[in-house]
Amino acid sequence: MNTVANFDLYAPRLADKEEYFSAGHRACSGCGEALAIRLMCKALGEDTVIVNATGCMEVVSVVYPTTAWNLPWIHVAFPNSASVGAGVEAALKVLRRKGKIADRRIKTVCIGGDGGTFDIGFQALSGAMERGHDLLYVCFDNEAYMNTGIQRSGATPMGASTTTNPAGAASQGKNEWKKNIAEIIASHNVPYVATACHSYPIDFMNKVRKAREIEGPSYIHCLSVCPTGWRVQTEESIKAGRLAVETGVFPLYEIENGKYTMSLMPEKLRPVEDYLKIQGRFRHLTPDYIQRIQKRVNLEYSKLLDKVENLHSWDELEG
Amino acid sequence: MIEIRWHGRGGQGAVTSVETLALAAIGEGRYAQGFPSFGPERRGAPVAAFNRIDDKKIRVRSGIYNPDVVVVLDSSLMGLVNVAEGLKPGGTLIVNTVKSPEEVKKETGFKGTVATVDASKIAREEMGVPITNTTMIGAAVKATGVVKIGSVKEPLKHRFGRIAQKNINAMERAYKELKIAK
Amino acid sequence: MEKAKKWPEKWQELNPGCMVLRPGSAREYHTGTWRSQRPIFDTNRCIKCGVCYIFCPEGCIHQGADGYFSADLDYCKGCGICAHECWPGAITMVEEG
Amino acid sequence: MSKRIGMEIALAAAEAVALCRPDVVAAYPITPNTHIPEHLSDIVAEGRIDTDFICVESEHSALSACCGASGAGARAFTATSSQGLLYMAEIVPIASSMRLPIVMAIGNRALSGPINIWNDHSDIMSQRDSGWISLFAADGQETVDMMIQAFKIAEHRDVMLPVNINLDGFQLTHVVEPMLLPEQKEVDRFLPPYKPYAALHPDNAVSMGSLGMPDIFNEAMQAKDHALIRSKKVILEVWKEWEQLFGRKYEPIGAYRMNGAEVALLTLGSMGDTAEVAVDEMRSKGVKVGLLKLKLWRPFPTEELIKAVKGLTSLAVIDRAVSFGGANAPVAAEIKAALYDQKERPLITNYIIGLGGRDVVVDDFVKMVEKTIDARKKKPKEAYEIYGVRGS
Repeated sequence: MNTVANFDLYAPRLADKEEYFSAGHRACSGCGEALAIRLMCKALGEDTVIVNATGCMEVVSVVYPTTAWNLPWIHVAFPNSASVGAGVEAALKVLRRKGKIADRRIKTVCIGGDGGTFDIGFQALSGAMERGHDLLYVCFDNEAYMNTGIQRSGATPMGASTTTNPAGAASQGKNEWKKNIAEIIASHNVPYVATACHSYPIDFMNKVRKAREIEGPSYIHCLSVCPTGWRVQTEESIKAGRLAVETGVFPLYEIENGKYTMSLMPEKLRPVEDYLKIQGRFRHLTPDYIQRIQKRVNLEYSKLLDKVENLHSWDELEG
Repeated sequence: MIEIRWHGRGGQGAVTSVETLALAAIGEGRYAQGFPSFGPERRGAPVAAFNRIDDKKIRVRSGIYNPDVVVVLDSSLMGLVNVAEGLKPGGTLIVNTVKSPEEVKKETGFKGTVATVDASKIAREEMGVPITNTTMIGAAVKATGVVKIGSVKEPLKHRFGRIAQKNINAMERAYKELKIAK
Repeated sequence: MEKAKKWPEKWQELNPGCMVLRPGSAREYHTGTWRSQRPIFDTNRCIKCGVCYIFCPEGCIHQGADGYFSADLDYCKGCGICAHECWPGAITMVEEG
Repeated sequence: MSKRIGMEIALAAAEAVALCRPDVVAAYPITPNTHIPEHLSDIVAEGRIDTDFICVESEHSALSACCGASGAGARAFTATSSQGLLYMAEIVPIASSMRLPIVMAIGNRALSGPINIWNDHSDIMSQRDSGWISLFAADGQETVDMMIQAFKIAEHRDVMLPVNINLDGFQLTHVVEPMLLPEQKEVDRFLPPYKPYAALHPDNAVSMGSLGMPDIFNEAMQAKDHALIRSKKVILEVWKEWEQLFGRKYEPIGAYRMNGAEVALLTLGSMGDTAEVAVDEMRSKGVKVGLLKLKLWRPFPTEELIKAVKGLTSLAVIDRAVSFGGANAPVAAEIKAALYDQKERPLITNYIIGLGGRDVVVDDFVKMVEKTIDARKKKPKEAYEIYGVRGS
């Protein structure tokens, strides 16, 4: 569990030196999502096909006639990275079986933002997970439609101000709690689901490696700080991610064959306010509203710990 | 070209009748169409299905409004549907019923050829179910001579596999037991 | 916008489907021009841990033969994450120009 | 030797696709195309082809999965109808822009509403400008042949475009009729295994589906248009080869009894067969009438059209879709545009028939020809007419 605490010392040695997501991409300065992609690729290695939903990462990485990708990469549209990935996976499987391509395993990895995962791409994702394709889906969740200018999504947290539910005299921003997508995907009987954040790079890369080895569907939910949309200082992207974890707003955990494990469990959670106050999108919140969020965070965290304590893996249940 | 309209109820397999008869004609090296009335009707509803059979390529793809032959799979339809509607005056009406052709003539007022057979009884005896779609093919073939009775066996075997023989037996009995009044 | 080296002048020069057949060619686009501040690395304070390297969203910080790290200013956008995360305090951001 | 089969046309279409040994099929059920993927899944289940059949959760995903599969170098097939085509519409122009040689059967059906499962051409017409090659089959045989031809056309290195084959819903999909089904050996000889221009594989890390900025977009669209226009050459070559191998002739515009014709009907899809019978009837009464059957809708065969209408005084263009509020229905609008620059061109009437499965009989075509002949004396008030509509 404490790999996370002192990982920094070993970071460069534990990461693949190769940059599969090369410099020259046009993500915003301080983009947590670009960092997360870079780390994910290091963990995946070269025998990978990336399937990208429309969104920031697609727009900034492949502007014709150049590409930031050193991996085979395809983008078709916004709602369909999981179904494009299903086609890629099926093709690689069949072509390998028929001897039309080299006989080695190539992992299909679908990536999408929270809009492409929680909202418009949800049906395709659910279908792909249910069908059991051998693919890893990684959601880079920056909690709004950042590519189009910070509009509310199903992933936007309660209290955040976005351009389509702005805070104002009659509004405290989004008034609904965020959809628990990891839980929903786990309900598809997916053998490996994990949450991660770029602020914990070794943990994230380990999870990607683990998911890569699963022969079947797997899902990683990576909180990705967007300094532009969250209105945080660019140098504070890593800090913001860390605070999300340390306050319990975004706990890091794994669900392996139904068994929940915390990846990092702070001895005492920091107050949610610590996380909210460095972000402009929460600046308008009243103390009462912050307390409301605090209560909900506490509840969600307790629910998670309850699962960690009480739920058994499918293997155990089978006896 | 001969045009046939089949009346049945959804679930009684009129589509199988038209498909089988079309395949029998095609098997003879001739040309045929078999198609359902493309409605949303479900099990139980009165439905129709159609055949065209010819010695040369069939080009007409419209519905059939003035058939040469009408086949009725279920006599309970007689009071509900005007089965003789559009039937050519010199055409043939073939009905699954216990009644005689003469009685049907009187009931329907149709002046052309009428043929009847108790296909439900045959189907029950030969196959254990009162599904008359294959049985009535025997009646239609006998009354019209549109294909050779032997030509129907192959498509039935293909369609029904293990239970094909029962269907063939029922069809052949209807072929033999059909009563015709010109 | 800075143009890439192999900029197609005519439509006939486009790849079918606008496929990009040169992996990693985004390096031809120098994002260093976006920067308003740059990281300065103090080798006296650096402990060669590599936190700066691992957290760089551009992947533009590299370890030299001597074990010390430096940023490739062709790509560094000056976000300041490296300086913020460098816990020995070996990196400082200074204004460009 | 081809085998003469009697079969529902949708099933025969599936048999033809199976002969092409597709690697991936992804489809979602919608009437009336459904029997095609159903039967393909039967063929896969029987182990007759080595194909991954993906039961996707929507048409959007069906075409998306085909894009992924095709991008990875697989031969990919899908089929749909009506709202299904519209549901996948977001992906339709992307597939052609990405130059992915996917083949799609469309069992043509009316667009809702009111919801209607029967035939017309409003579904494909809505995707007219998507950059796909678009073929129309007139009968079962053409359906079978076009399925096989489509893969060869699509995958040709000078084409690399998706192809849709349109077969009228119910009017073709659900009709049992005789067809000649080529042998596997013959198809293998005709259609070599698919060799992609580029495929998603780490050995050659291509990026597909890039962002095109305004300073590249005109050029990208020009390249796409050029590819589609140029594909006609390949289509004609493939049809010539098909004729040599199988003896069945295919032309962008088929001509029936056009010798000495003064007036002609122009049809799309299965109504051509019925129209032939009408032409025979009228010819026997001395009417100098002929029939043009448009088989290649995109790329539009302008050159062939100009030749085909030479000498005609009138042309009745029969559409099966409405371009609401437009100058003409889709086919007529196209034909008028194509002929506008010609010094001599026929008078053109435009009838829209068979909407949502409304039956069209031989006599309807006779009447439309008569109206077209009359139109020379008295020009109709409207540029198009929904023929047989009650209350007008």
